[in-house]
Amino acid sequence: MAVDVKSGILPGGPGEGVEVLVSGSADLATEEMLLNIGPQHPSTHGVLRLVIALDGEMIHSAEPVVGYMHRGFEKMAEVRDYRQIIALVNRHDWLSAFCNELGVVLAVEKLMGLDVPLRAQWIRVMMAEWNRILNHLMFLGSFGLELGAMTPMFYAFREREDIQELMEAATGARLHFTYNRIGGLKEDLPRGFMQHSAALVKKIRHRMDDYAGLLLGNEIFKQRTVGIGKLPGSVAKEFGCSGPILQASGIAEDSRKTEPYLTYDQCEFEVPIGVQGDSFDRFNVLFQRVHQSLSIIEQVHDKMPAGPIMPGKMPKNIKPPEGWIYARTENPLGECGYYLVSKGGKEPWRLKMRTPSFSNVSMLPALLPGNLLPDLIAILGSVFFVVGDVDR
Amino acid sequence: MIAVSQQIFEQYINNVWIIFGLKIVAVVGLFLTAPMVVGYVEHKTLAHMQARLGPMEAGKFHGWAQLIADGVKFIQKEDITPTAADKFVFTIAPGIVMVPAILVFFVVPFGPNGWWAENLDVGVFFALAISSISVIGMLAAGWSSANKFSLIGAVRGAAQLIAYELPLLLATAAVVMQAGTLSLPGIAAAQSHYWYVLPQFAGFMLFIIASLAELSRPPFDMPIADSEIIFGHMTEYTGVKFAFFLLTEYAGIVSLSAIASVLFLGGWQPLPLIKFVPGPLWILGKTGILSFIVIWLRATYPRLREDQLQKMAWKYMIPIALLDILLTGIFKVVF
Amino acid sequence: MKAAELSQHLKEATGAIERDEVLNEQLSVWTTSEKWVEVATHLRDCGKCMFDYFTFLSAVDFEDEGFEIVLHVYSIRRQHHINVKLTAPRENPSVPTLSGVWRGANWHERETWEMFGINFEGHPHLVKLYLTEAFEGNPLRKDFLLMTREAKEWPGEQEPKEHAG
Amino acid sequence: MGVVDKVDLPQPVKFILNWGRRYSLWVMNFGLACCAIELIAASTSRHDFIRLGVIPVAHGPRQADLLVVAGTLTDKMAPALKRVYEQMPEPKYCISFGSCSNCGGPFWDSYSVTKGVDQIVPVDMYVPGCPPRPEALLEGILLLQARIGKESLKDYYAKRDADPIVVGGPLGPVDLSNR
Repeated sequence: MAVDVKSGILPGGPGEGVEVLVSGSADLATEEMLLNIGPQHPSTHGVLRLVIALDGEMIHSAEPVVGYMHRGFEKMAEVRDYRQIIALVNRHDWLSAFCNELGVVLAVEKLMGLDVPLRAQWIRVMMAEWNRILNHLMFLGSFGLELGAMTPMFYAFREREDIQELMEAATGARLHFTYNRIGGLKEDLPRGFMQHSAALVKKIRHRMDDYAGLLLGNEIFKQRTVGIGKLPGSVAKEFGCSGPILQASGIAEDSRKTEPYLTYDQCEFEVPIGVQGDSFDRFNVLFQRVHQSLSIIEQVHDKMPAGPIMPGKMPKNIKPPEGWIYARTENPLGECGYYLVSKGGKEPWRLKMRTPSFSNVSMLPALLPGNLLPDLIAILGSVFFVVGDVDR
Repeated sequence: MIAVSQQIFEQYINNVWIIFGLKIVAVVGLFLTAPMVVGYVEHKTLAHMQARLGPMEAGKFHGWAQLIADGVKFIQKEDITPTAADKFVFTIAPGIVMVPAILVFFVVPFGPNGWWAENLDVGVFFALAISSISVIGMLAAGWSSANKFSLIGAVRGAAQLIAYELPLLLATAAVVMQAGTLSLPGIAAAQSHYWYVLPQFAGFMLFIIASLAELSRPPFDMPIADSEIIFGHMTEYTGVKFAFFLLTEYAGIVSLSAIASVLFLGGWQPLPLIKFVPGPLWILGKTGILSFIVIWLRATYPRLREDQLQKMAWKYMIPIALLDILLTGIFKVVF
Repeated sequence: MKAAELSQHLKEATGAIERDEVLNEQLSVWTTSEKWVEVATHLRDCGKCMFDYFTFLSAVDFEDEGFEIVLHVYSIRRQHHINVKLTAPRENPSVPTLSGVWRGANWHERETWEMFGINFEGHPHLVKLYLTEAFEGNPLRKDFLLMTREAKEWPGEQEPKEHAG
Repeated sequence: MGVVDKVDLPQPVKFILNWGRRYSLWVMNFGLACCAIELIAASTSRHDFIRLGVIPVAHGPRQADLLVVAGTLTDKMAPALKRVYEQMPEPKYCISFGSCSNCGGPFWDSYSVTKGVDQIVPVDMYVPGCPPRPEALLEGILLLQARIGKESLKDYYAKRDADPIVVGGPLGPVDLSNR
């Protein structure tokens, strides 16, 4: 008895039809396969989910699903006073806590027209650069781990521990420093800090050779990354990518150079750029940025002035005047901006966070299609992002 | 009294079943202990290369009992079979992987004059053929787990094995031609003047690279690439079954290192000036050094991509292996 | 370009600038919903503006005065910033999408839609970005209450001394 | 696992079984936020909890014995945590690492954060801190190991809800002498 599959009805008299379930298509055409990566997957360092449509091994479309780490920072900033906000914003990009809080205090200080003492500014520069190295080391290590090399990760954390020890000496914390205050800093540097810092610069610079040997000079690493995931500069700009991603695409935009804040205008450094914007360039830019930061820290050591670190006694509840301001800083991962609207109260009316990772990840649907599935890891690892920074 | 016991001993030791039983006990004992040693050495080697200590607490002295603790723990774990899995295949897959790995140890010669479990005339052929059976178990495990990542891992593993079986065999073939025998003790005995690593250096390198790929060790660990596909075909396995997979993986390192040292490093043949060291220690030492290199590579290299690996096998390694055979043939005919 | 020059240029070129303000050396211009896309396109394409870098788009809830939508763009070539603003009513706020002008606007508009309930006409994929489907409400509106806070007052709001006394 | 959870085993057998579980804690790193960084720091060179037999190579939940929830759990992520916990084979332990996973931490008033992972999965140990130092996790692991060394699997399966350990908690210093 032949079954007419198309109609889905077994032959028979009226009312005797038995429905059969038809699954799959009759011919063997290749179908688009949906693959779900995440939210808990070893390669997404954090909780990012990617829904990928595959045609064979080729990525047809990719849609990041974010929000697994959405903690409502912007709403909570509206019910916190300015001191509490410093502690709060530490936590959205947990790898660059100092740079985050720097952005907020710069915004408030600018809105209030405060003059920050010179010594505080120089210390902020130094701490921001140490934090930058701290952040970059994490990604130097984890990118290797994603490509299967486990040793760089351990080396990176060996160096990170050293830097955290240094920063802990001044700030009292390992990860969320909360060292900035509106108008200056919590307290002055401890005795012997500069010598410790200077010795560490030498040590880190020496140890960077390990990474160069393990990854940059490694033939397999090059095979996996060169020419993979090329991002044209125009696309990067359109999506608002910043930091190492934008620089690897050949655009030397760095707000430390173009719109210097603090005392960056008195420091000499270069903005490393890439040639073709592939995974290798992004990694290489990150690597070069560490060297630039080390050189900035050395300059700070030479130029550090004596003096106070606060402009005088500040009130506990700070009430900036009515108005709005957009303050941007060059965070380790890119441009981090705070759009602050004040109505004169002790809490901000609105604190919009413009975080670098959000824009960087929003670029993925444009970058991933056309690449092979195994290269997804190499691309994802080189689009440096922190999930908390994406979701806030 | 002594004479009587000796008599009994001779009577029973000549019994084929007793000998067979003893051989099985010895081989299984080796299968259970050697991977543990390699596993522990891997823990410690990686740790010291990465500026840390590795296991220190289990068994008190430098964590020597870490893998024993792992084993004791695995037998207590809940045995989970996923609902969607094919239960029968899922259960026997670890066995399919493990039995060939044990069988390989039967033909490995550990010294001259009968330090082996079995001297097959086609020992090389047997060893290489049987070790590639385990891929069936791998495919079975990947398919029956009903998990996309497992399946991708299993298929990668199969593709990798097919690509690298050929250079492995061709590299071995050159050695077999030079020695004129397929028997492993025969090949080792043939190297009494010089080790084959000297004339067959290209073959040796091909053999090591191909065995790395066959063992799915870094830089060829795509089938179990943790950052891409979790744990490949082992993703869904728990408890004892997972322990079998792990054990097999490390047994593979030992057996392929042992075969490589028989084929290329002269087996039990000593170096000229230190001949007083007995043969079995030589082969264990050589196996140990090769295993160490396999571990060392894990600390150094990232992994390749699957298509790059295939390209390397078909475009470079197989032609080089064929060339090696050709040169060996010319060498044999001319001299 | 200096802020004043830029705003003068925009007034002449587009004719859609209602008012402008410079605060803390940063320029804001206000426009209307009808001219929103036109102004954005001009900012991107005009040789004097060249705003090629999309920084962010968001909104501020000014309660009775409605929502203020803020677009911030930057020109890497000319190195100047601008805030383009737009006031939307509190009832059924809706503005045209900018995702055709800068592709980066896509996610920012999704976020703004989710957080404020402002509709973006013509947006290609206006679905929730952060929260679960079951979540109700627009968290960043001022009338969205934090229930935990409503249930229990935050003791840290007072000074330690006040709290003790 | 058949027998061990129904019968009260003789002391030497129990000792060996507990010893194995105690020194082989394969950890599933459920890293969510800031605390994940400190968790990684605890596993790498300086703090190196691999010394204690806590092996961070379990990439999937199926091979893991210990779940460390490190970071803020959001309502959107909670089902995934539940699922990962259920995928782990018994006997399993769960550590809540950091203030966010203990109780919501600095995000106590957020509209999207789950205030405490103990609402989702049973927790054996709390490590307080924002984020806790790696040393706190190390002490926690020692305490957990001491507990595992004394427990019997029968009791383990019979009553899940033994009192959780709190690192640095009100119980005062815990006796580690018979480790």
